[in-house]
Amino acid sequence: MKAPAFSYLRPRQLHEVLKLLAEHGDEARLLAGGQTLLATLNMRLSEPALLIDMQAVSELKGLSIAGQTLRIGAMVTHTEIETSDLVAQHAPLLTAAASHIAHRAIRNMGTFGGSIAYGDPAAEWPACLLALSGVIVVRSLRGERRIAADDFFTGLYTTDLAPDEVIVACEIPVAQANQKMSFTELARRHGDYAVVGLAATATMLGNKMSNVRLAWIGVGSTPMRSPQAEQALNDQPLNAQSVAQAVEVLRSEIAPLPDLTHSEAAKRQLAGVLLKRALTSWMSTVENA
Amino acid sequence: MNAPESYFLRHVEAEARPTPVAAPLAAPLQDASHIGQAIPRPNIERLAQGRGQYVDDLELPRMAHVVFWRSPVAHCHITSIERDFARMMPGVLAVYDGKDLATICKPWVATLSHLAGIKSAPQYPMALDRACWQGEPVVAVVAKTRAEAEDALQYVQVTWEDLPSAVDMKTALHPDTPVIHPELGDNLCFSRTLDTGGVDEAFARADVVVEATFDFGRHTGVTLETRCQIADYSPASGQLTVYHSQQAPHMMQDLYARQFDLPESSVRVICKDVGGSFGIKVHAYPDDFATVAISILLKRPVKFVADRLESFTSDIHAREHHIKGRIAATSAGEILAFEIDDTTGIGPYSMFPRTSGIEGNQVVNLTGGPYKHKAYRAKLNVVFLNKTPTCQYRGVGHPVACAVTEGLVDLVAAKLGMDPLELRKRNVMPDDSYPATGASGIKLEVLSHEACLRKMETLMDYPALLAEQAALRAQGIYRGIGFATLIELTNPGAAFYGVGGARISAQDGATARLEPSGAVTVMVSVGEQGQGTEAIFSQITADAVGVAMSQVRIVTGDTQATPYGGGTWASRGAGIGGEAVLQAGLALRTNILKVAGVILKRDASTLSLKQGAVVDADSGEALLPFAELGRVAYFRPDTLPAGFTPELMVTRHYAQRDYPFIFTNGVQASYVEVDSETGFVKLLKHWAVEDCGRVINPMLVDEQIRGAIVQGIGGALFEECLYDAAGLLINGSMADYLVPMAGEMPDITIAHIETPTRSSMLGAKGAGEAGTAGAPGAVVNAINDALRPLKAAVWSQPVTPEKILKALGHIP
Amino acid sequence: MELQGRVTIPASAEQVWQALNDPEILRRCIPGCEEVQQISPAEMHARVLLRMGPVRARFAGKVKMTDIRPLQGYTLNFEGSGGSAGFARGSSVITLTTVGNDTQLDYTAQATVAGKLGQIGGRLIDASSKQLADKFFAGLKATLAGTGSQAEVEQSSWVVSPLASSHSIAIQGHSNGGEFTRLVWFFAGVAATSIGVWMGAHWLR
Amino acid sequence: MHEPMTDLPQTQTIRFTLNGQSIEREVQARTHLVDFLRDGAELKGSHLGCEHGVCGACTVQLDGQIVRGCLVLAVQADGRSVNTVEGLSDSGALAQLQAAFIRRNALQCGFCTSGMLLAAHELIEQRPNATREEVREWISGNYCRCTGYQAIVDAICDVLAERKTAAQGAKA
Repeated sequence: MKAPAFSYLRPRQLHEVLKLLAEHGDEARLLAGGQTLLATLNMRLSEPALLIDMQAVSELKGLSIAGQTLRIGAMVTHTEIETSDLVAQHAPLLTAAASHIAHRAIRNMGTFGGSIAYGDPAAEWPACLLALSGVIVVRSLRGERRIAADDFFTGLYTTDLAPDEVIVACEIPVAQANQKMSFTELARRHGDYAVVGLAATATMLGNKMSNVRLAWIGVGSTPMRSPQAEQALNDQPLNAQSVAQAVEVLRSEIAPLPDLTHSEAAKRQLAGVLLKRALTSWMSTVENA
Repeated sequence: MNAPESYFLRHVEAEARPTPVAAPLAAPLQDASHIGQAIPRPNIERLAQGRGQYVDDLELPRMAHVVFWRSPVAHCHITSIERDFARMMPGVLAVYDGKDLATICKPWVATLSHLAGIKSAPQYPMALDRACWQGEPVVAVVAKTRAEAEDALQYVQVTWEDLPSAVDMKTALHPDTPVIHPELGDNLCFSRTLDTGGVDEAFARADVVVEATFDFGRHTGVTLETRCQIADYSPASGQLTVYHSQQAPHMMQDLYARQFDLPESSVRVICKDVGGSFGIKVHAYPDDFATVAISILLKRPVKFVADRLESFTSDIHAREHHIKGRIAATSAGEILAFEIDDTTGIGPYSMFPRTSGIEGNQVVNLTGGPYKHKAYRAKLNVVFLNKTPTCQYRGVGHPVACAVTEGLVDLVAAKLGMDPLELRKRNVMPDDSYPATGASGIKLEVLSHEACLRKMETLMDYPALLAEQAALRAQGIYRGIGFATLIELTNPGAAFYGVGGARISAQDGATARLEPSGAVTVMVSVGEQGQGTEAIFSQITADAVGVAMSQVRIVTGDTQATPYGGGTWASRGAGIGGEAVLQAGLALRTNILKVAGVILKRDASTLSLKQGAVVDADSGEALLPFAELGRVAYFRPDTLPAGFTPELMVTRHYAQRDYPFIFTNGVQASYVEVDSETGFVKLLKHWAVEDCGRVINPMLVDEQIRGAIVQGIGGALFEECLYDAAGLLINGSMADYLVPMAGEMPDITIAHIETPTRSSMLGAKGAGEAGTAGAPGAVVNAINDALRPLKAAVWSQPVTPEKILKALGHIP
Repeated sequence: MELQGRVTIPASAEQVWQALNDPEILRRCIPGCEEVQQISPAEMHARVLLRMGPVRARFAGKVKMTDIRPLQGYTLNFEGSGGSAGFARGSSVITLTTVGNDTQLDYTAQATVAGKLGQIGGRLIDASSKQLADKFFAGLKATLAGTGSQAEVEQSSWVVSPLASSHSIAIQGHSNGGEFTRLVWFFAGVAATSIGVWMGAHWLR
Repeated sequence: MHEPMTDLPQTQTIRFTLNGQSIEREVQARTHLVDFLRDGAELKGSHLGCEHGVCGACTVQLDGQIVRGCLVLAVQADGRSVNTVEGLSDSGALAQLQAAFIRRNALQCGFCTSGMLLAAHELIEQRPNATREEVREWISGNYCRCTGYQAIVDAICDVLAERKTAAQGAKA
C-alpha cells in the first residue's frame, strides 16, 4: 500500500500556511501529526496534490496558562499532554484520557489540533473538549474566530471549520477546586477506539451538582452531549436516587449508532453503566469532603 | 521404526520446569546434556538485531513487482478488462489477465481420494471470466517498483456483472440458493457420517441428556509477515528459483514443476526467515502460481508481497462451523454417548493441495476424543460459499471439536451438580488402557489424561480457587473456572495426505557432515518458522554426535541443499524431523568412531565421543579432537589403510509408520471475571498441563504452548471475519479484525507430563497446536461458569460483550 | 445496509416531484455533486466528490429511475465507481404524500459498498449513508422552502437520527445477498468515503 | 486517478541524521519513512506488517521518540534524527533488552522484534518503575502472533529489575 504521488511543503510561519491553503484549496491537505492522514494516503483513499506540513510552525506549539485559561497549541502531541504537569494540575480530565489514545508511538506523533479537526466521534479529545467547555481558536487570511466546542462538531467528520481555516489552539477553563471530573471508556482492547466512552464534569455546591456536562464517545455521529441526562442531574444532590434517575433519562435520551459488534441496545446499556460508575466514583469523594 | 521397550518408562510425571523427568534415552544418549534442557535458541541474535532475511528483504537484479486487481465482490462475471491506460503508466512492464497465465499454468482441482466423494472445480492462477470471492485475483500489473505498479493498478478498468452468490452456510444447500459451480450439481464439497451404533440406545437409557448449539466464527491467521515470494525464472538454464515464505518447500517444488510442466530438478524453492506461518503458508495460492507464471513470461525475477488489506481476503480462512451437539450420561456421571451435526462453510473452491475437507473431517474424528464412551454419531456437511477459501490453520478442527466436547461435558456436570474436574476424571480414558481406539475409530498409542488432570488440580490449587470464587460471588463479583481436556494429532504418517494422492512427503530426512574443522553441519528437510526447530535440531545433534552445540550448524529451507521432506505442519517438526536428525547424528557418531579406531589403531568399541573429541570409553581420557580426525580424514587419507574410506557425511530418514497419527494430550484451565453489567470479560489466569512426549527444550515448548493458547483465546473472545449479506468482508483491516494484544492476555502457567512415543527413539510428539486446541474450550467454559448463577450461557464464539449482554437479558 | 427516513417539505407534491426530476436541483442538493447530466428522461449521469475528513473519492456513475409514479414517487437505481476506493450500488424508493399544504417524503434505501472501502470500514456505512441522506433531503427541503442555511441542513440530520435503530435491525434481517447489493448512489458514495476516514481516524487519532 | 493541480515538485532532497550518521538523499514526497529506510538506506530491520499504523512492526525512533514508521513521511524527517534497530544494536543501546529477549525466548519468527525492542526501550527509559500491567499496556500497540506476549513481558520486567538494582548499587 503506497501513497499516490503528491508535493510537500513545510512553511515556518502560520500566515504561509494560510496562504498556501487559500491558494490550493481542497487540493492541499494540512499535515499535523499525520496519524490519520497518512494511513488514508497509504490506502489511496485520498489523492491530494499538496501536503502542507505544520511541524515547523512555532505559533502552533506549546502549552500555557493565561489567567484562568489553559491554552493547548494545535500541534501539541498527545504525549506532551499525557506527561504535562501543567495539564495534570489544570485539566486532569485530559491527563486521565490521554493514556486511552491509541498507543505510545502514535501519541508521540498525533496532535491535539489534528484530533479536534477530524472530530472523530470515537476519539477522546473532542469529547473532553466538550466536557470542559473548551473553545477552538481558528485562523484564516480572513482573521481569527473563536468557536465553542458545543458549536464546533456539526456532523460525521464535519466541523464548523471553513475550508480556508486552520485550528491554531484550544482553550480550556482551568479546573476549579469544587469541580468533579471523570473519564471512563470501554474498549475491547487497550488503545482501541472506544465502544462507548464518557467524559463528565460537574461543579459541586455542597452535595448539589450544577453545570453537569456529559460528553459521549462512540454514541452519536459526532462527539455529543446528553442534555436531558445533564438536566436530570443539575441542582440535584449526588445520591443513589439521582444517579438512577439520570441513568434512566440517559437511556431513553440517546440512540447510539451500532458498530461492527455492538448494537444500539448494547451501547445504550453500556452508556448507562458508564454514567452510573462515573457519578458513583464522585459520591465517595463528596461524602468524604 | 519401533524402538525396543527397554528405552522407555511410562508416565513419569514432570516436576516444575526447567527439566521435566522423562524416560531416559538409550546409550549412547543416556547422559544427554542438551536434550531436555531449556537452552536459548543459538540462531536468533540476528533476528534480535533486525538482521534476519525475510523475503521482502531480498532484492535481485532486474526484479519487478506485481500487484493484483482483485474482485471487489463475492461473485461476478468479468465482462471486460481495459489494460491500455495501465500499460502506458511509468515503470509498467506488463499487465496480464487470467487467460494470459492459463496458457502456461495448468488448472488444479483440490480433492483427496481418502475423503470419499469430495469435489471441487478447476481453479486457475487468476479468474478467467468469473470471480468467485471478494479478493480473487483477476488482473496482474507488473512494474519496476511497487509504487509504480499501484499507480498503474488504478488505471486498470474492469467491468463486471454481479452474479447471485451463496454466502450463508446454513442455506448453502437450499434449492433456492445459487449453485456456485453448476457442473458440480450442488454446493456440497464433502460430507461424512459416522455411527458406532448403540447411540440411540445410549440416549434412551441415559439419566441426563443435554443439547446445545455451538457457533464458531471465521478466523484467519494474520501472520505478521504477509504472504510473499520472489519467483526467478532463468530462460537460459530453464531453472526456476522461488524465494518463498513457506512451510513446505518440497511440496511447492513439486506443484510448480507439475503445474508448469517443468522438470522437478529445474525447480528450487528457498525458504529463508519466515515471519510467522501457523498454517497460512502451507498452501498453494492462486497468486503464488500467478507470480511464477509472470516471472516465466517476463523472463525476470518478480516479487509479490501481499499488502495487509489483500491478506484479509486472500489468505486462507478457517473454523466457520455451526454444530448441534448432544451428550448422554448416567446420574453417576458416566458419559454414554456424544452426537454432533456439523455444518462448515468453506470458499468457492477446495484449497490446493490439502483440500478444505480436512478440518471438518478432523472435527468428526476428534469430538469426544479424550473420553471412554463407546457410542458416537456424527454428521458433517462441508459447503461451498462465495467467501475466501478456507483450509488448514493452526489447530485444524481441534479447537472446534474440543470446545464442543468440553462444553457438553460442562453442561452435564452442571445438570448433575457434579464438579466438572471430577466428571472428567471419571470419564477420561485410563492411563493404563493404551494402546486404545477412540469411539470415532482413532488409534491412540499412549496418553496420560489422568496424570494431567491430577497435575492440573495441584498446579492451579483448585480448592483454593473454588473458595475464592464462592467468596467473590457473595459480593456480586462473577468469576468462572473452565477446563478443557484435549487430544492433539501430531507426527502424521502417510495417512494424512499421501494415501489420498497428495504429493506431500510423510518422511523427512537429515544429512549430517563432520567438517574438517571438527564442526558438524546438519541439513534437514524440516524448516524454521520461529518455533525453534533449528535450536532443537542442534541440541539433538550435539547429544547424538557428542559435540558442543556451538560446533553444530543447521541448514534448512532449500530444496536443493536438504534431503526431501514434508516440512513444518501438523506439529511434526520435532517428532519426525527430530528423529531423522537423531538417527543421522548417531550414524555419524558410528562413522566417526570407525575413523577414530583406524587412526588410533584401537577397537572402536573402546572409544566414545564427547565434547568434540574422541575419548577412551572407560577413563574418558581425551584421545583425538574432531579437528585432528577431520584433518587426517580429508587431507591425509594417504595415511589411512588401503581400502578404508572415511564416511563422514551420512543421511537418515524417518517416517512414522506405526500409527496414522501419534496423539498428544493435555488439559487447560482458564480463570475469568465477567462484568455482569457490561458483558466485558477479563482473563485472570490460564494454566496448561501438556504431554507432548519427550520435551527436547522445555523453554521452547512452553513458548509454543503460550503462543498457541493466545491464538486460541483470540478465537474465543476477539477474532472473526465478519461478512455482510452480500458476501463482502466488513472488518478486513488490522484495526477491525481484533487479534489478541498484550494488554488483555493473562499470564499462562505450564507444566508437563512426559510420555514418550514408542514409535521413535527420540520419543517426541508435537507441541505446536495443543495450546490453540484447548484454549477456546477452557475460556468459554470459564465464562459460562461465571454466568451460571445468573442463569445465562453463551456458546457462540467469539464471545463478545454484545452476546453476553443478550444472554444476561440486559438487551433484547 | 438499509435506511429509511421521512422529511416533511413545505411545498406541494407538484413542486417536490419537479425538483426530484430536475438535474440542477439534484446537483445542488446532493452533497459534493459536481455534475448531473440528463441522458434520457429516466436516466442521468452524475459525478460526485465525496469529502470526509482526509478522504476524497470521486464517484462517477449512472442513476436510473424506474417504477415512476408521477407525483407519487419512483425508484432510483444507481451504480457508481470510486476507482481504487471502491464501488457502490443501490436503490432507493421515494414516496410522496400530500399532508395539508406540505408534502411528506418517505424514503427507504438499500446499499452495498464493494472493494477496499467496504472492507476497511463496514462500521460506519449506516451512519454516513444516513447523514448523507439527511443532508440531501434537508437540502431539498431548504431549496423548496427557499431557505438553505447549513445550520438547518445539519439540524434536520439530527431530527432523523433516532432511525439508527432501524438500520441495525435491517442489517441483521439480511438473508439473501442479491437483494442487498443496492443503494441509492450518493448514500453509497459517502458511506464509502466516510468509512475511510472512520477507519483512519478511529484507531490512529 | 488524478493529475496534480500544482506544479510543485513531487520529489525533494532531504538531509537527516540516520543512526548517528548524516545522510542526504533525493526522495519522493510520498515515500514513507520505512520504505525509505528499507529501499533508500538499505536498512531492512524495520518491517512492514500492515502499513496502516496498527501492527507496530515498523516502529523507529524520530528525534529519540518511537513513531510508526509507516505513518511518517521520509520528508518529515528532514533535519531531524532517526534511529533504527540496526543503529541501536550497534550502539549497544538495546543490548540489555536483546540479551533478555534471547534468554527468555521472547521472539519466535522475529518479525515484530525490531518494533517491540524499540517500544520496550522507550518504556525502560521513560517508566523505570513500570509494573507488569503497565508493561503489558505499553507494548499493547505492538502485535506479536507467535509468543503470546508473556515472554516479552518477562524479558522487559527483567531489564527493569536489573536497572533498578544497578541504580541502587550506584547510590550505595
